[in-house]
Amino acid sequence: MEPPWRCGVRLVWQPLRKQRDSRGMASTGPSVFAISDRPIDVTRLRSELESHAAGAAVCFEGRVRDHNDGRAVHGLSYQAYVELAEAEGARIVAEAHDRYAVERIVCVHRIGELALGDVAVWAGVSAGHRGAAFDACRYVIDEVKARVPIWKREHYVEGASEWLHPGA
Amino acid sequence: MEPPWRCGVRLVWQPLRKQRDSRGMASTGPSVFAISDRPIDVTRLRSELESHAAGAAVCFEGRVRDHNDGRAVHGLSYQAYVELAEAEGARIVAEAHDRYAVERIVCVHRIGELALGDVAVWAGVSAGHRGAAFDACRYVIDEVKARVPIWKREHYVEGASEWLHPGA
Amino acid sequence: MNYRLLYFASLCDAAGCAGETISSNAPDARALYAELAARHGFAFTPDRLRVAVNGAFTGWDTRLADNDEVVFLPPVSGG
Amino acid sequence: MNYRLLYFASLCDAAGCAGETISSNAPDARALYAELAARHGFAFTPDRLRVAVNGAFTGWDTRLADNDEVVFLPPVSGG
Repeated sequence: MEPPWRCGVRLVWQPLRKQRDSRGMASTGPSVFAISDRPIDVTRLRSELESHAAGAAVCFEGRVRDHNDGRAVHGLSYQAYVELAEAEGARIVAEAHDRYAVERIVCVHRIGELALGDVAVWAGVSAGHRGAAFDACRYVIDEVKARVPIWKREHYVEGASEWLHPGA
Repeated sequence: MEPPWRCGVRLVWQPLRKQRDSRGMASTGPSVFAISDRPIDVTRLRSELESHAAGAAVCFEGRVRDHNDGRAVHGLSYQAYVELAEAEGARIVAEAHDRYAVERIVCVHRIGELALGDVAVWAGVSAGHRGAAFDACRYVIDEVKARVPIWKREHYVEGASEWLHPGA
Repeated sequence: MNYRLLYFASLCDAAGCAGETISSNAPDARALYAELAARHGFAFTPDRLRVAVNGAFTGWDTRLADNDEVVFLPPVSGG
Repeated sequence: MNYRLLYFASLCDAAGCAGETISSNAPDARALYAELAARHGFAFTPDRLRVAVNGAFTGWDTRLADNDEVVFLPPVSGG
């Protein structure tokens, strides 16, 4: 085994990439979680939620903001331990299916270099009723932020950059 | 005054239509509520939420389902008291701005004849943080459903149709 | 006095029209609704309806003026 | 035994590399982290990290086997 000995935020090391479906997503029944190194196509993802049984759909978009904690930000880098991130993301999606009466769940988290306004994470849930759609969407994004091995590096307008490790 | 003496679900009587902005929406500062007799363009509405200060956006879509209360449905009609619906919708949007730290709110409710899968209502909220975006979006759609003078007529596969008046 | 009525949803079906202008001596919305319910066979009791006059919600006991637009709103079902 | 290490985020910066294969007698993740923290100057105490072996979360006291892929995960900041 010779891992790529490059160090830096652009590195995504994928030793054991899982089997994927035709959309390049790790599949959990009708629902999916994926890490993507390309821009997130929100319109396409939303169309994945459609179902004539689903009266409600709730979507969450997390975008790169121009500030955080009082510092001006001009961009972000995300790094993931891709294999484990996708496994943990798929577990979260499966948990949401168990807890809420939902039809489909799609969640994609971006990695690599992002500019202001770029979509960093997108989560969408369709369901028969809006309560379950809201609750499941909130559950997915909250758990993804708490549990999935993805790290953000903020690039500040004044020049510095740093990895965020909440709870320090 | 001679109102149009047509009776039926397609009628939308608009005696005092308010001044509107270039997008045909009744405006509440950076936020809007509108009644639309044309298909809802979700992609365009989503783009109205964008702001570099907004790290989070939550969108709700209500679509025509193929069943309700155990009866197979093939379509819906919505009728609104447009003038009052837009005034009440604008109040709801303003209330959400007062209660939650949000950037923009857009909500559009469709009227007229809708087929399975058509978007009946869309509400989107952008905010600095996801909690406010989720809470405000949920508030808007809950209040719209409870307070805005819009009525749904379900068309059943077996042939009948009826107006829904919850709480009967 | 003349009042302009608009009817929505099942009240429109029951009235057989989307609106009408009527001449009435009813001084307030409560009396006017009683008169119209008797004429059109409206099944809703007032506690299930809201009242709007000239495009704004109001109470049942608000005094009406000549040419007011009066709407009795059945329970809503948007969304 | 040989262990394959991957480093992410600030641990990657501190180690100066994204991964390495090392020879060690550490029997479990706890002992291995102590060794690496000393070598690379990692500032995190174990209570702020999670451990993954061969792509799955595990505990600090799980015994390691030759050629295991071991990752110490600093607090995450996705979203």
